[in-house]
Amino acid sequence: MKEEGKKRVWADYQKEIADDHFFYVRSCIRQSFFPGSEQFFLRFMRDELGKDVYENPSHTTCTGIGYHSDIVPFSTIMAVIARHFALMKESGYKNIAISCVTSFGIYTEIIETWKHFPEELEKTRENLYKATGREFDIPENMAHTSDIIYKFRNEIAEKAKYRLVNKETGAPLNVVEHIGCHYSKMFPKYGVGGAEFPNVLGGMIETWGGNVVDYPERRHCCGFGFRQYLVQANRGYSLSNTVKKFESMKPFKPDMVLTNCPGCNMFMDKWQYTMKTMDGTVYGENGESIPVLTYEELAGLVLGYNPWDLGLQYHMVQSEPLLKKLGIEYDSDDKFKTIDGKRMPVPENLINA
Amino acid sequence: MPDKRNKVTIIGSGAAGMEAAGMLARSGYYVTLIEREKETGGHVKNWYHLFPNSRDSSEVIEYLEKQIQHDNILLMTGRTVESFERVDKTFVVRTDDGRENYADALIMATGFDMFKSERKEEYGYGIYDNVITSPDLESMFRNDNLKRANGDIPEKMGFVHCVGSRDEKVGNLYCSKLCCVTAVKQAMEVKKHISDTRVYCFYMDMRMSGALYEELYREAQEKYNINFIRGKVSEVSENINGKLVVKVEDTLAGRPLKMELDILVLMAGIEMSEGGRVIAQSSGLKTGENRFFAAEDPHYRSNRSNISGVFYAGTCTAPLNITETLAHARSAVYDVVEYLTNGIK
Amino acid sequence: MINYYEMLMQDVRFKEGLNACMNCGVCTAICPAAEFYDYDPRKIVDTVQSGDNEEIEKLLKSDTIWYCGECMSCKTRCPRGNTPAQVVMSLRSLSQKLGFFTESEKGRQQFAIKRTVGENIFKYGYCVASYAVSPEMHREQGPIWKYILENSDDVYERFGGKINEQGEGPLRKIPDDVREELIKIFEVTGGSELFDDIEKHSKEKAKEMDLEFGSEGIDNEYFIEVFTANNNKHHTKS
Amino acid sequence: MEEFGFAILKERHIDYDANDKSIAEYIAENEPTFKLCIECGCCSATCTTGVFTRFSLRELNIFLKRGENDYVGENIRKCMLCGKCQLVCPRGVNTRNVITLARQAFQKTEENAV
Repeated sequence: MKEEGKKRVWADYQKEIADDHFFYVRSCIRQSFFPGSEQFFLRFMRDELGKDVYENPSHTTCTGIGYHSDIVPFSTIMAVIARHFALMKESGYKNIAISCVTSFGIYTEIIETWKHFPEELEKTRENLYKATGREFDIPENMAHTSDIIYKFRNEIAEKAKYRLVNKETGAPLNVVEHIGCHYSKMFPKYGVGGAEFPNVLGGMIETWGGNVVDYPERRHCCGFGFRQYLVQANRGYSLSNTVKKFESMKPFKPDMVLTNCPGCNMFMDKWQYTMKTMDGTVYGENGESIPVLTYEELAGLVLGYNPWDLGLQYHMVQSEPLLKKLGIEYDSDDKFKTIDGKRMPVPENLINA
Repeated sequence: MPDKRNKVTIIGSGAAGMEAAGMLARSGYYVTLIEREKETGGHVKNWYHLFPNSRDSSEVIEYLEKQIQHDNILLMTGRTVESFERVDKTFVVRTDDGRENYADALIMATGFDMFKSERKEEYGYGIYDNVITSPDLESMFRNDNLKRANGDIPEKMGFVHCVGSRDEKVGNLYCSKLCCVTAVKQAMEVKKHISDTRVYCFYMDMRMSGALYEELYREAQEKYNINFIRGKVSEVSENINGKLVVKVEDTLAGRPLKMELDILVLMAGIEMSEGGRVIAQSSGLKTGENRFFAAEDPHYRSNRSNISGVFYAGTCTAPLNITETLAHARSAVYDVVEYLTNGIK
Repeated sequence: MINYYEMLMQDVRFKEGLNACMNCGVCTAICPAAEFYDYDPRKIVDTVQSGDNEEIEKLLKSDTIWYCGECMSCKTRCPRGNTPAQVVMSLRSLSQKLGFFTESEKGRQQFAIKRTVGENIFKYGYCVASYAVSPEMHREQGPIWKYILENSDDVYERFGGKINEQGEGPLRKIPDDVREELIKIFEVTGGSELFDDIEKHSKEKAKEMDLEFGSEGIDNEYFIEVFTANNNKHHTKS
Repeated sequence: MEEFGFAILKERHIDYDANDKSIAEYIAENEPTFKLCIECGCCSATCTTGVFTRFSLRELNIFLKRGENDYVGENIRKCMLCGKCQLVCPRGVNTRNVITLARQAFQKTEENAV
């Protein structure tokens, strides 16, 4: 494998990422399953970098999950997105920071559609005005929040308390990155590094000392498939696609999986539990499962945040084996506590616990 | 009577340029042959054996070199033409060393560039060690060094047709025409080198549209047991053992197919040369949708350009094989002679 | 006579997603659905581009168009710049508009999605929210999910969550006037009409199948049927 | 083991390296014209059996070559050996002999299995 080849590809896909003044839109899945990740992003940007990141309480779902399970028409989602653009305009922001890959894909799809079919843009303006009386501008800069962490990856490395290195052996950790289909497969130019060798997560991993694993099913979908997961009868599709990925990465002995998309994260975490429960299969070493982290969680760990303030305890696959490899000291006692430090019950039957 | 002291400048000394130079010189014209590389011979010298009869390319090179050994020919290598300008009836040709060269007529024989296979990112050329291109394989043949990057003898090899051709993703809608037959020739040649290697060609259509090409295809199946799988390779990756994993739909079976290979050869297509493109832009020559020079008429004026006195020869107009290239060069010569004799555009 | 091809052409995604296909199979080769369902996106595109009305109608009534996971991996690779997934999305929209979706097991599932994700949008302003993901319907979420829901306030509070409060933060309550805006957008843009179409045709189908159909919610026979039914005929090797 | 209401599905792709191509090899050895097929479909188009069943010789050829033998084994006996396919084949494949050899090979495999 030749690293220069990848660098040449990355050079072709360097997107512009705004530096400050972001209009932040949350993700349905990330806020429900990984609320610590969104909190880290805001804390890091505001407190550590002193950036202006604004969250408008009136923003809603982008309806993307409904759109990709075909119960929301294209004209509807265009107007919902346009409403978010209207909120941006009203609050004086021009750069959007999107927490969800499905949303990000939809924003890119819609903006590209408006470029090729201006009549759709006009129709959307009319629809939004008719429904809400609002008017909007198209954002000047559009970034997924991982793009922003990627942009500041060197700042994170400078402040890092830990590197992605096995403390005992000194070897870089093997990290599998999973980008999420809707990040750049539709429009490679919107993704850092493009669609075939995306570098948005790889850049973080390498800057923070780890080794990126390239394995045959690297580009394969996690299997969410929207309706293929939402309806119980179809979940075999979703599970089987994740299994296909894990079977393929297993020989490379990954220490962790790093994800871009909150949905992928949830599936790669939960399907490992399902597989273990269904037929005892595990994909890590020593009978363990592989921790699956969001990029915010990983950035937080590298910076020395308390893992339990990042929300790692709320994954099905627990991350202690990884924390030990990294030499991160953690307080097990603090794991299941309220914000005021009150002890909560300890959940049972978690994996790697 | 033609004024044989007339001077013709030919840009590019590949097969077309050399053939045209020889003919003009032998007819009494003075020819300046400008070549940007150090050596003449163009792409032909990069191939080991040629389809359809497996002759050594050096025989063709030898023939071409013989053509340009003539006192009327001034060969200037290592010089790149940047632009030309027509001043009255004279062409001023400017090269990158700041020199000017004068001519009464011009032949563009700027040829083609091989498609840069790195641009098909999903095939991992330049990233995965055992993904190679068709010219890479030719040099392996010539050096008798058909091996994997780690020195192992390949047991299974694949050929991907249409790399950079018929593909909107890289901006090339056209068929490069020569790759199908090259793949078949190379597949057979692999078997000649290592008889028990298994060889697979992944194709969309087998475009064997030249004399004896279809026969070659049949021979590949019959005598060499080459396997043909109809489907465009979708992606290539590398597994833990360093084998390449290829994903394709076997469209005739209607099912996805996965296969491990030791070496994968990308049948790179051909594109308008960068040199030709620069001259087209600087000097006002028209190019077509496929970015090659656009002939004044595709049927009966395939050598004439939009500028009076400037003619095209060979693959700067479209993908052509060697036979066609030489014929096209000869017909360009006829147009030049007619132009210089009668002043006909 | 209805011309389905013409109807599909009304959909901007169809116009964008279908140029002339040359049946190279690059889409099927990497399609997650083709790997696990008896499914071939190449063939769908080929059938649609043939313009054969009868064949398109068969597709609109089939399970086939419901196998795609809309991952859009096909878009990256197509050498003709097609997006088979967008062709499928247009077929799905048309199938729902015409009521053909209830003809197939996979198509009928649209009702379950409407009653869950669809209702969530109106009720909460989110497609998905923790409190709307019940552990009973999502056993694969494992014990941690049950735990999170049982300790919801404490769990989310540690991360700035505000489940029943307005303002910033994860799972914050979407104000009523904002939800009203969303609903209004659905009304103006055809979203509510699609919801109504799904309800209407599903109700008819429930009657035909002799299953109880609740006018709302998921606690009815028809919902449970479409949410769980699997005739296991979707996966064949050849 | 817990019940989830769904199951892991088997991958549908042709796993070329894992498949057994010995039957195809046996046919090619004994009837070399088998290798000449270009999958044009003339045989299937003219096939009487194909009119009444899903039988397709073109498809069987492909599946044999890919080692998808189960499918071939299930279908190979549908052919009535009328030989019309042989008349129309532009590559001169001895189709009847291909089928006869395939049947023999399957018979042997079955016998060996017993």
